[in-house]
Amino acid sequence: MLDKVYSGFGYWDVFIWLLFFAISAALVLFVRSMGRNDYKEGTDQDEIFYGSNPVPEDGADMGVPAASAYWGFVEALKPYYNALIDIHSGIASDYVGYFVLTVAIVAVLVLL
Amino acid sequence: MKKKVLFLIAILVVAGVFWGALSRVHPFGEKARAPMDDYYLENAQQERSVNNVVTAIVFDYRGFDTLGEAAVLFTAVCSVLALFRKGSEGK
Amino acid sequence: MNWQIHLPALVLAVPLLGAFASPVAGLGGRATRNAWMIFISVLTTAVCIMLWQKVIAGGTAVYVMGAEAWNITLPSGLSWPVRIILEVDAFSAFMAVVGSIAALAGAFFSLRFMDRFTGLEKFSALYFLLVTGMLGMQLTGDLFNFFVFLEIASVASFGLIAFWRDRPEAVEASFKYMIISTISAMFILIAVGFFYGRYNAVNIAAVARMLQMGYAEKIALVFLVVSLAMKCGAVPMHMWTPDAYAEAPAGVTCLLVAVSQASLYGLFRVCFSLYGASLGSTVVPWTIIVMGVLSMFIGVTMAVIQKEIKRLMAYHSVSQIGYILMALGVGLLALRDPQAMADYGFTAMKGGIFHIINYTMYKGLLFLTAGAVFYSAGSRNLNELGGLARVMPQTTFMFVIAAAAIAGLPPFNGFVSKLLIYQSTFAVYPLLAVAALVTSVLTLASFVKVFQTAFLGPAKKTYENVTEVPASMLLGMSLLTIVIIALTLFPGWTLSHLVEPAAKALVDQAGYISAVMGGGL
Amino acid sequence: MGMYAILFERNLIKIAIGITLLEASANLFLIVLGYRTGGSIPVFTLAGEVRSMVLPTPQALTLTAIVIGLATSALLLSLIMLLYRHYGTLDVREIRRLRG
Amino acid sequence: MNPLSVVVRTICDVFAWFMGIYGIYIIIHGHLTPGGGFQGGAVVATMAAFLLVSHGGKKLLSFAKPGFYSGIETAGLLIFITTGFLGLSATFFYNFLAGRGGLFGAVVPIGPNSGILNSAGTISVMNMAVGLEVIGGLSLILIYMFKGIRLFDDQTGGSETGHDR
Repeated sequence: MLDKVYSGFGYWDVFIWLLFFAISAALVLFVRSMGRNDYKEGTDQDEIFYGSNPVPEDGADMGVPAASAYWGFVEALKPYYNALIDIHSGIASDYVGYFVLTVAIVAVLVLL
Repeated sequence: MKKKVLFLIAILVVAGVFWGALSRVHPFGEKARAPMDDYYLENAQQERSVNNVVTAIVFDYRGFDTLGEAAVLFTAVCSVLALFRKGSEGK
Repeated sequence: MNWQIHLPALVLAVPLLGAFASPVAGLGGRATRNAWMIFISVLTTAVCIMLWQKVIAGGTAVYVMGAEAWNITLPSGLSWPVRIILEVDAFSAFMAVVGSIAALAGAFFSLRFMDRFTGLEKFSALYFLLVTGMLGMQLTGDLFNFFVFLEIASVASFGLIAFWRDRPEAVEASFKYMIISTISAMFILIAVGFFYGRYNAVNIAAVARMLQMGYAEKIALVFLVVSLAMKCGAVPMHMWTPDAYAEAPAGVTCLLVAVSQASLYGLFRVCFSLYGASLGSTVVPWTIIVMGVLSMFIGVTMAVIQKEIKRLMAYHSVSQIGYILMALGVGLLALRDPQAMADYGFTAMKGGIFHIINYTMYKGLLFLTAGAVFYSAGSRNLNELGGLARVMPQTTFMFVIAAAAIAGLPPFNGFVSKLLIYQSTFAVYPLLAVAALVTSVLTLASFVKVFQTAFLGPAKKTYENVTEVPASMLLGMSLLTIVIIALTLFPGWTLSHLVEPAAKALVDQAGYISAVMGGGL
Repeated sequence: MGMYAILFERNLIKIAIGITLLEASANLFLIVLGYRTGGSIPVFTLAGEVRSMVLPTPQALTLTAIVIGLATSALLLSLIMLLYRHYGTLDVREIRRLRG
Repeated sequence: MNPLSVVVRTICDVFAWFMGIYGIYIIIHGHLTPGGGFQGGAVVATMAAFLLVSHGGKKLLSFAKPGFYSGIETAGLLIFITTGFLGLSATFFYNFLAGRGGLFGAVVPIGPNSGILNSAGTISVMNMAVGLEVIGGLSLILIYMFKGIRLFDDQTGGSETGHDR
């Protein structure tokens, strides 16, 4: 093929992938077209299901704010993140300090 | 405070390492061989008809560095001008 | 063609002329200035591409500044160069093409983006100086000249980051970057001084030929490696990156990404061409690999919790730099062993170098879309943004492409280079590949977050009047999008024509030396 | 070296002084590399009849480095002025609006 | 900043011209004696600093606008890079004037000598160009920093009095 990328273990070909993607998309569309045909608009079939709560009128506050995304992930790794945020202190001389520290460590490693 | 001590140690290590390297470059005042500089000293007058060898190097042999240097100065001037420009804008 | 021998010099002289003449062009009013900016950017890109063609066709190009002829690298009868020599091998030319494309896109984008500022002739002058500094770092074959261009690039970027000087954060970011990069530049200068003192030469090839590993050389190596790693934002010294990238105007950030690639270029030029096989132990490759892994992981985990769109992307660029560092570190590890080189080293190099072009393109595009969002919606805070896909369809489309590419979703170019990196690093040490995979997943996660909060969701009342950005900004973004799609569709061509020559040139230390020293090795 | 000042001083002006110290030391280092005992200046107009001259290249390099250092310090000082205007303080530990 | 006392002003007036001339001498003789464009330019720019300190900004700015300095600077840079471009017949930055006779083309004898002003080719041209650039650039930096201080006074409300700077 024209655009094979050999990686030492196998190869990657974007056109084969696109072909595969097209076939699977066609399959998905086919399956979708076989869905129920007793769906009607305007009945209670197209009501929004909102966890059996009343659906808010204004859509604006429905979005999840970015600060809440991945809350569990961040909560689970709390100690790690505390340490990281400690490092990013925002003090310019600390940044210089880390630089010099790295120079020192690498120098010692290389000289040993 | 622990951080400060760590940084102090790092500075001392870097300084020590630097001193060690400096003492190994070559003995002070004695140049074992300096082919490039001797070339400049011997040929600058003849090739470029300049008496000041330093100027010959700055503006001819390493003229491109000087262009870069002028560009750095120009950059600094531009930046200072941009920083102290009149008016306030942006929201 | 006769004039083609001057191409290496022209690549640098054209943007420099553009910078020096832009106060003059600024006198002619807004239209003249914009036309000048576009003209010079297009010309620079064209010259870079021509240079690349010439290098691919005719091998490493050498250009001696100020000699009687372009190819007198050594004055008659001598065995050391006395002048500044530009040395352009395939890797340099590749980097120059990548950088100039990013610069062109940034220039298009900046035309309208910077409208709300005054003092724009200074902006364009600084912009071109930044381009010059970047290209100069990539083309030069001289250590001190490298330092000079590094300083041009840094000083121009300080000015550009602080360009929005009425915003305290911008000045602060610029100040922090300035302190740390001035210090690292001093370290580089001291390292150059060591080379001069030991070998009385500052030409990379000349030093490389005479190099014998000693105490001073080791120290110089450490200074160079750590300083340049700082400049491209590897982890223990990456703290300036989010500040600077987030506060610079978007078009400039696009270029800053390319400039950090130039530091990366310097790092690998030092490791591969200057030291090469005489690197000795495996400490330095492993240092680079460890830095890369740390950058990948810490960068991406910090990105997940960011609330500001550009800071998030800036942390991602830290993690992407980590990929490149890791891949090329693996290549460096395999440098002395031909068998390892053939097994996995060269694949890693290819992946790393392919990742450089991918990274520059999609990261530039991401920053430009972030700038477009900011331009239209007036906010960068992800907690406030929402529903922008309804009003900015083109921007959203490009954002999706870039985000999919950076996360390494299969059809896109990011996947190809990451695939090469995973497989080659797996051969060295499986844990590296695992770390890379986890990073990739987290990258996807954080971009899903951006996409979902900023672009999807119901339309917010605050953003009802938001419109699509002007055409010139779209042009800049679509330029990068087209490059990404082309890289996606033709990875084989890219690898064989762009990447492999670059990787070969990087490995081929003897060729680099003999291009200047006349094969006297 | 001026590193100490940069790391342990809190005043921005003192940090700037530290950076200039560092630059000066780097320049001095370059000049020292080129010294030859008993050498005269590498300028033929003033040199007299001495044939041994100190090496000219470090002087040229230092000249370049000095100008670069000058440009950097000018920019650094103007940034400090702007910072003082915005934050009303010169303490590094209080200029930390960007973090995390 | 307020003007200083009459004594200082008069002395600065006199010495500023000497400094200017000395700086220009350094620039022109850059290829013969130690010094050159950068050093000479810095000396001439000190003249601007002198006038700035002694007379206060208003007088200096009425005497020479920032646009004037900016023009000098840009002219210097353009001369510099054009000289580089003219050498393209051989290479970028080729010294095409040296040793050819004509402008700056005199050939100097080898060995220590007293020097000929009309020598060194493009080196002299570049010296002058860089001199111009440095004069303009440094004066601009000084003037704008000075303006920045004033900007700053307007905001904090206090005005500087006396001799401190």
